[in-house]
Order: sequence, then structure tokens, then C-alpha cells
Amino acid sequence: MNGALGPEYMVVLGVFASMIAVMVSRQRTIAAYWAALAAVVAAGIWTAALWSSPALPISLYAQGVRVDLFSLAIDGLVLLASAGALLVGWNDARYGADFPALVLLALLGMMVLGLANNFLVLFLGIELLSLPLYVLAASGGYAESREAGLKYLLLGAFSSGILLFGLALLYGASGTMVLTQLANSSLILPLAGAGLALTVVGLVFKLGIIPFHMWVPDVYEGSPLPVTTFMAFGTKVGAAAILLRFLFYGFSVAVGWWEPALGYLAVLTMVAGNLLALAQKDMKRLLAYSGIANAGYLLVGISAHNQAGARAMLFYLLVYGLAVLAAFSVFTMVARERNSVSLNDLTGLARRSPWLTAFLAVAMLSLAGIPLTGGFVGKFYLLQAALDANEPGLAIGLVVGAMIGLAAYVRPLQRAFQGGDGTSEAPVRWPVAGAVVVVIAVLGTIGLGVYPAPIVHIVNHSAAFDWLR
Amino acid sequence: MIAFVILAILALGGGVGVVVARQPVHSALFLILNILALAIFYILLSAEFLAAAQVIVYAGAIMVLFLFVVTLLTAGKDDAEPQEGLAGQRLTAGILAVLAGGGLAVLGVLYPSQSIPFGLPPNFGNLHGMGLNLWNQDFVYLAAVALMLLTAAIGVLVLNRPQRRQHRAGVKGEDS
Amino acid sequence: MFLVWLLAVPLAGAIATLLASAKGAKVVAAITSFVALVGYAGLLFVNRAGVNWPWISAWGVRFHLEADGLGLFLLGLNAVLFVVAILASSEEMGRVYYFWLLLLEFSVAGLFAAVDLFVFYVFWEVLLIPVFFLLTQWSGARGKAAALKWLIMNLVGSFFLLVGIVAVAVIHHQNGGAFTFEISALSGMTLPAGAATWLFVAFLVAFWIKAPLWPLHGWMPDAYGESPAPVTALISGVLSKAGIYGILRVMMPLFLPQFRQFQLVLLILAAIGLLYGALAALRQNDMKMVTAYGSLSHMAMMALGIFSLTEVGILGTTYYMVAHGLMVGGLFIVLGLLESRTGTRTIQDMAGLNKSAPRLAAYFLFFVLGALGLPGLPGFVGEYMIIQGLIQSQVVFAVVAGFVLVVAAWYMLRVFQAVMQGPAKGSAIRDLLARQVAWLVPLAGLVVFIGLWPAGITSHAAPSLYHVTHFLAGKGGGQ
Amino acid sequence: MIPLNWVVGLGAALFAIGAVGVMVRKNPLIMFMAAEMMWNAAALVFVTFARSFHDMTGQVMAFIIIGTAAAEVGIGLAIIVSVYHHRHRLDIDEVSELKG
Repeated sequence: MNGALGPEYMVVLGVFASMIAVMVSRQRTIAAYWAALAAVVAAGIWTAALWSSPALPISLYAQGVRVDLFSLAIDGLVLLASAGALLVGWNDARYGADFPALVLLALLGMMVLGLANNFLVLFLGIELLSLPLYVLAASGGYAESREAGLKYLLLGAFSSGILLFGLALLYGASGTMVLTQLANSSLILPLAGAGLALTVVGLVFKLGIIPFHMWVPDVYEGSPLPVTTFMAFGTKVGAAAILLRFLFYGFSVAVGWWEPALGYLAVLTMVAGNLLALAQKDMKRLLAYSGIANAGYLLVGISAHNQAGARAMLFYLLVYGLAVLAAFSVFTMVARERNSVSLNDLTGLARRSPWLTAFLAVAMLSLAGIPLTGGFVGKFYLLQAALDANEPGLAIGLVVGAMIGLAAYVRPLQRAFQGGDGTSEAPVRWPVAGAVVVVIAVLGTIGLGVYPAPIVHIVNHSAAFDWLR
Repeated sequence: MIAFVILAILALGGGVGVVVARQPVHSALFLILNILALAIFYILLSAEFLAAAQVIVYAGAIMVLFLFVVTLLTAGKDDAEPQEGLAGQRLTAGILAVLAGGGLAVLGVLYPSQSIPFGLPPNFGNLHGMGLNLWNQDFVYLAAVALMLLTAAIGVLVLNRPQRRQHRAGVKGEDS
Repeated sequence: MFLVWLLAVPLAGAIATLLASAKGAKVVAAITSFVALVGYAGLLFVNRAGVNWPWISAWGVRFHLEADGLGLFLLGLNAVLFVVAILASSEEMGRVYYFWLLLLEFSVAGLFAAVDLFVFYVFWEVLLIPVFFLLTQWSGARGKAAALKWLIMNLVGSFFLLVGIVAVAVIHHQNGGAFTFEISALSGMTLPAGAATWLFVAFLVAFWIKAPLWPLHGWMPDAYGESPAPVTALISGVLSKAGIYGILRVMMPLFLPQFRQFQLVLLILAAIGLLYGALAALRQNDMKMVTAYGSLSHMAMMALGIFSLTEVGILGTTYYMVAHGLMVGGLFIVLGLLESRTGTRTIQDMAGLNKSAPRLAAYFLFFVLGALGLPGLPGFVGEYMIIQGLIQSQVVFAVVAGFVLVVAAWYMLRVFQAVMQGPAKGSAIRDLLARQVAWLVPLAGLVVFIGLWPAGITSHAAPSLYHVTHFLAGKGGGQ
Repeated sequence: MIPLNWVVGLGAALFAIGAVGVMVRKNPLIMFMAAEMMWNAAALVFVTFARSFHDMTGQVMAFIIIGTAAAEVGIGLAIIVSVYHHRHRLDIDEVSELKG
């Protein structure tokens, strides 16, 4: 075992610690949050310690699990996502004392997705991730939230079914369930093709790629804000990680089967997602469509199918996640008791809370891809990957999408800098935990834009798919 | 082959019944039929343990839960739901799914996998064999399933906790 | 290190304005811009060393800034015009206004010094944001629409540019070179025939929009019309040069064969723009819009100089960029002073203002004459060199340019006559205040100085263009 | 010995029926049951291939599918009940007032 799964164990311990804290402590909510946060930090430290381990990559459970630098990078990303979600919802009675435990369970699923190397672990990861999120989405205690949970559940079960059937066909076509053996096995072609198609459909469902995106806006809008934060960042990381692992490990040889299709989906998603984002008035829906469009950017990295693509995708996940964390924590502060933020709520924000507006501006500009924010470097990296793969179509789709997206992201900022109507001139209150998230996320976003070299270095190490160009 | 045909008819009949039944209760009963047919398939496919699990877990636990919820939710109501019109979009999606499924079925029939016809290893599919797997190298999967069941338990608690007063929403600190 | 000073001082000053009191922001900003100007003097006279720091080593990106002859005087233009623009701004604008102004100075300075394509692009796009917010918040009724138009049109260009830059670097890398964005390393590389034209167009569109040149000038009327006078002065004086500068700095080294191939098309487009701008300026009744369209015409003149592909034409353009920036910047600021006194920009509503405001009229006349190319003032020198270049390559376009010069005199003097001369109409206006004269005099003096001594600029610019002009001469292009 | 490839075909048919059910029905309970049927179809195919390869992992997968389905049904029914508590009618189009 040699501790390769240490981060995962820490998270499991955190689940129990958090639940026990609820039972034994008088300050039960806050204790649960602290226990969960401690587990996340411990898992993060363990991940960092594993990073330089000479034993990597480690295969466990008959190659079902493969711990390598890629999985550790994914661990880092999802730990960041869950820490952000915990802090955004910190000790808020609305979400109850079970919120931290559920977040940790979903976190476990995301981490498992990062190290899956066979169909069993892949499926378990997807379900470990989804089940707590169904509950979290429905846990808001108001009608929209319950309905978001229901919609998420039904489409999640549906897409899991598609995924499972695809995996079953692939198993039949190849005789193995291990991703890394898939490439070497003799495939029964039509069966494998059908299985691959179904599996990819199931996975892009989770990622929210157009035309499999219809659940995203409603679920994002209905869910409580911290849950939306977590979904926007964490789920995207998990789904993108497993899609990349599945395709790069299993189907590196049969590139022609999936690369063009994913390329078209990526372009469609980037362009249409940003177009749909243009019309949104509710900030959660705006970020939902933005999430769809950003899933398209991630898909560019995957369908470029080269080392640069994988690295760019990892880098972009971090950039996107930080921007989303910053934006959502600002929205959470603006929303206060309510659970949504519309364009009108932002009017005059610059006068009420100039710093908050500045942070929001950084997040939005990063999503739009303006230089000196991480978003620009991320898009630049993706462009490089796409052009290096001789896919100018992807590159053009990416910039067209980014152009359209910019208009969508700038609108809330224009409203924020507009004069308010004078009704709510009180400055927005800053909860400490939310402030920590927003400050760290904004600093990270700017830091990644100004000096990305260290993260680029890390990413280049972790996405070492040596058999690719 | 005869066994296959009979069971296939039962399974398909149950499946179609789930989809076309007007009332959820009937759907649930059809699903039980389908599940039981699959359980017999499992026995024929040398998966005795799974057959038992299918009957106990699926037909026993899951479907009873379903039936319970269905009766709970529709009790005392006029349980015939209003006529469902097939909207164009749904119809198209349905036709596409049928075509795709038909294609898949043909594929499955025409391209058999590399089959080893005889010489099943000892303990294949029985309780002993599954135990050897699930309590040795695959134990971690079992643990993951356990965590999912834990999630379900928490989920049920969270979703059905008593509703707080509206004015308390957003109050920081102690959960009621 | 003076080059870093030019960047660091505005950036630090920008943050300082945020911390200053609402009234003190202007003082902070003015001091900052003045310190930057001093830094420029140091750059010019003491030490012109650039910086070359590693930035993202994995991609071969280096933070490489140089002040060579191409950018040196544009950096000066930047430093000077910002001092004037900040002094000309009202104290009521608030600190965020000055924050954006200084951020703009920072990004433009970076743009004119960058010799790494990545760095160039970063500054190229960063400068959109301050202008966007300046237009959004401190502009007229349609400012918000103007801001969006500015942002979207320029970003369309930027994204073309981004694809182009990455593609050039990737192709260079795939051809066996190192992965780098250094312009000098990429220059003269052979591009695949199919991609070359597309890349050429991608780069050109970006610079064409930013300049702006007809027919991609859609953002210009709104942005010029709605923005406060100092901001207009900066957009037309400094920012518009970024487009022309980009063609010279980035495209010339990379795409000389394409320039040669499409020379006629480019010349025709620029000539149409030249005529269009001049004729549109004639039809305007808004004195700011007359100047705006006149400026559009002038930008086309600079483009003609480049597309003549002759040494003298290109040199003329580099000179004319600086000269035009100073003059048109001054003109917009004088117009702003005038507008703030009369409350209108329609020339029919004003007449005979020289009676009540003789000093204002004098400066107005000075900048008008400069803009229409009076001999002795720098506009004339630049236009003369450009026309000379056109004569060497395509005489027809020289004739067009000469004709437009006449039209330019017409539309500029038409405004001056209508506004300043004739019987006074309406109430008298206040003349220039002493402090306003105090910063208009040095500006005018600078204009006269570079008009009298153009070699001061051209002799520095020529060596930087050596590569280009040498190539042109070697292939027998024009010379 | 039953013909394995025909069992795979049957699995595909059940999968398709389940997919159709999810897509055309509006009652969440029935949609959920149809999704369960898709899972079951996949489990059947796994077991079939496990038989043909003499490989137990396929059966382990099927077992995991059954266990996961149990957890999923628990959560799903809890959500359905909580939705139903607050709006005494179940119709997915009613439920999603905001269309994606």
C-alpha cells in the first residue's frame, strides 16, 4: 500500500470525523466544518508529500488504480475545489451540519476519478461523485433546489446508464477492464466503436458538453450557492480528468475514432455555450453557461491529443476553478440570505463595495481571457496545443468562443460600475471564510496571469503522456 | 435456446411494460418481472451469487422501496395520471433511441466476443468465488459501495430534515 | 533601467491614486506622469538599455523590452501626452478615473517597448480594459454602447492576433527552431504557403482595427464622440499609433513577401480610407467629429507610407506617427477646452470666438495648421516623406495623397473659420487660464521643435528599420 | 448453454427500452425505473461477457452496479418524496419551470 492512497484515506477519515463531530459536539455545525477542512488540508499535505515519491507511478488492486503525477494534480485541484466550497458555505445553518460530510464524499469521488485505471473504479468514481451531489443539490430547502436535485438525479442516472452500457460493450470487445491494457488488446471493432461512443457520451454528459448540457443551467441555478461552486469547479475537474485518462490511456491508438468527433463537439460547445451565456440575467445561469463553454475549452485540450493538450487542460482547470471560486464567493456575499444574484443586484456594486467589485472584475476578466489574468495564459496554452496538433479549426473555435464570451462577462461588470438606484447602498458584508476564498482565488488568478512559470512546470510534469507528441 | 426465448420474452415484456404502463404501480410491477427474468439469466450464465443478490437486493429491497413510495405518493389520489401527449422532441428522441438500441442489439448479436466455450474455473460465480474476489483484491470496491450506501443514509436524513422557519434561514451558527 | 521606470512608475502611481483622497488623486496622477516623463528623459539621454528577463521558460517567453528607434519616440509621445491629458482632466473625475489613465499609460508603454510577441500581446490586450472603463463611466449618454463597441471590435482583432502569434511560434518550432516568441528570432522565417496568407490577414485585421483604418473603423466615431477630451486625445494621439506601430514592429519582419504580394490591394484600401476620412470630415458639423474623421484620414496616410514599401515612406510613417500624435492630441484637448466653455460641439452654434478668447483661438489655429500639414510644422514633413515614398513606388497614390492634403486644409480651416472668425455669436467665453497655457506652451513648443528638426527622429528610427529597408533595397523594391 | 451473443442483443434491447422510457415519460418515478432498467441491461451484458471470458471481474462489476443502484434508489426516492411533499403532482415538465 505504501501510502499511495493516503489522500483518499484522509478524506474518508474526514467523512467519519465530520459525522462524529456532528454527534458529539455541542457546536455541531462548526465542528463538522472544522473536521472536514482539517481532512482536506491533511489530504493536501499528503498529496504534496507523495509528489516527489520515487515509486510513482504506483498501480494497485490489479491495476485498477494508478497513482501518478496526473492523479496527484487532480487531487490537488479537487481538494482546492472542496476547500473553496466548504469556506463559501462556512458554518451556514441553511446548509446543515451534514454539508461538509457530503462535500467530502463527493470529493472522494473526484479523487477516485483522477486515479481510475479500470472500468470498476471509473464507475465507482462517477457514482461516488454524483450521489452526494444529488443530495447537495436538493438540500437547499426550497422548491427550486429540490427540483434541481430531481433533474440532476434523473439525468445523472440516465447518463450513468449510457456510460455503463458503453463500458459493458467495451469489456466485451476487448476482454479487459483495465484502461492501460485496452490499447494492447485485440478489439472487436464494431462493438468497441459502439462502446467507445456510448462511454464518451456518458462522460461528456457529466462534463456538460453541448448537446448533452441541458441539465446544467437548471441544476446550477437551483442548487444552493456553495454547492453550485463545488459543482462548477470540482465536477468539471473530475469529469475532465476521467475523460482524458480514459481516452489517452485506452484509445491513444485509435485516435481517428474519437478525435474528430470531440473536436466538433468542442467547437460547438465553445461557440454555442458562450452565445447562450450572452442572454442570461441570473448570475448562476450565466456561470452555468460559462461552465458549459469552459468545458468546451477543456475538450480542446483533450481532442488536441498531444502532451501540450493534456497540460493545457490541467492548467486551464486550475485557472477556471480559481475564477469560479472568486466569482461565486463574491456572489454568495452579495446574495446573503437569498440564493440567487441577478444583474440588477449588481447595479451600483462598485459604489457599495469597490474591492468586491474589483475582485469580481478580476474573476470575470479571467474567464474572458484577458492578459495578466490566469484565464489568458490558460487559453494561450490551449491555443498552443491546438495549433501544435495542426488543428486550426479548434483554435479558431476557441477564439471565436472567447470573443463571444467576453461580451457576456463584461455585462455584469458594466452593471456593477453603473450608479445604483440608491435603494441598497449599504456595503456588502464580508464573512471571514468567504473573504479568504475570494482573496486567495483572486491572488491566484492574477499570479497565474503574471507569473505562471511554476504552475506550468508542475503541469508539465504531471501530464507526462510520453507516448504522445 | 428455448429457455433463452422464454426468458427474453419475459424480460422484454417487463421492460416494455415499465415504459408503457399508465400508472407507476404497474411500472414497478413490470420492473420486478424484468428483474426476476434477469436473475434467472444470471443463473444460466453461471452467476449464482449475482442471481441471489439480484433477487434479494433488487427485487427484494429496491423494488419494495419503489412500490412503497409509489403507493405512498399516489394513495388516495386519482392515480391515473393525465394523458401524456408525445411532444415532437420527445418522440424524435424516442425514435432515435429505438434506432440506436436496435443497432446495438444487431451489433451484439452479429459480433460475438471471443468466447471460451468450456472449462469454467472452479467456484466461478458462486458465493465462494465472489467472496474470494470481494474480500481480497476487490475489497476496496466493496468499501466504495459501502460509502455510497452511507451517502444514501445521510442523504435521506438531509432531505427529510424538518423544515426550519423561514426567518431563521441564513442565521449563522448552530443548526437547529 | 529607465525603460523599467517608464513602466513601473505608472503602475505604482495607479495603485497610489486608489489610496489617495478623491481630490488628491489628480495631483498624485500628475506627479506620477511627470516622474515617468523624467524617466523618459533619462531613457533618451542617459541609458537606453532594455531588459530581458525569463518569464515562462517552458514556452520560451521572455519579458524582453527594448527601446529602439521604432518605439523610442512613441514612448516619448506616450509620456508627454499623458502628462498633458492628466493636467487637462478635471479634478471631479475621481480617483478611479486616474487609476485607469495611469494603467493605460503603463500598458501603452509596455506595448511600445515589447520585442517579444507574447509580451506585446499581453500589453496589446491589457490596454483595452482601461479604455473600456473610461468609456463606460466617464463618457456621454451613449458611452456604454461605445465602450462595448470598442471592446468587441478590438477583441475580435486581438483574437485574430492571438491565433496568429501562437501559430507563428508553433510553426517556427515545428520547422525545427526553438520555441520562442522573440520577434528577432522569428523574423524572416519561412511560413508554409497556405498558412502564410491567412496569418498575414489575421495579423493585419488586428492592427487595422486598432488604428483604425477604413473599413474597420466602426468603433471610432462613437468612442471619439463620447469620450471626455483628454481620453479622446489619448486614444487618437497614442492608442491609434499602436495599430500602425504593430504593422511596423511585428508584421514587417514576419511578412515581407506577403506585403510585396498584396501591396496593390493594401495601397488601394488605404487610399480609399484616406479619401473616405477626408470627405467624411468635410460633411461633419461636429467639430470633434471633423477632427476624428480627419484623424482617420491621417491614419490611412501612415498606412500608405508603410505600404509604399520604400525606405523613405516607412521612415516618413515612423516620424509622422509621433508628429501626428502630438498634434492631434493637442487639437483634441483644445477642442475639449472649447467645448467646456461653449457647451456645444456643433460648429454652426459658434462663431467669432476669437474676440473673447484670443489665446484659445491662437492655440486652436496652431494645432489646426499642424494637422493640415503646414510647412514648418511636423505634419508637413511626414506627409512629404510619405508622398515621396509613394512617388517611388506607385505614383497614382501620391496623386491621391496630394489631393487629400488639399481637402484636409479645407475641412480643418472650415472648422476654424466657422468657430473663431466672423461676427461673434452668443455670449462671450472665458479665455484660457494661465495654468492651461502653462502646459499647452510646452506641447506646442515640442511640435515646433520636431517640425524643425525631423532628423532627430528619423536618424534614430532608420537603424531600427535597417533590416526592413535593407531587405527592400536588396530585392530592388522601390529604391 | 444459452447463446451468449443473443443475450448481449437482449441487453441492448432492454437498454434501448429503458432509454426510450427516460426520454418519453414524464413521471419521475417511471423515468427513474426506466433508468434502473438501463443499469440492469448493462449488468446483464457484463455478466454475459464475464461468462464468455471466464472472468470474474465482469461479475464483480455487476455486483457493484447492483449495490450502487441500491444507494442511488435510496437517494432518488428521498428526493422524489421531498419534491412531492411540496407540490402534490409529479410531472417532470411541471417540475422544471425553467427550461435549459
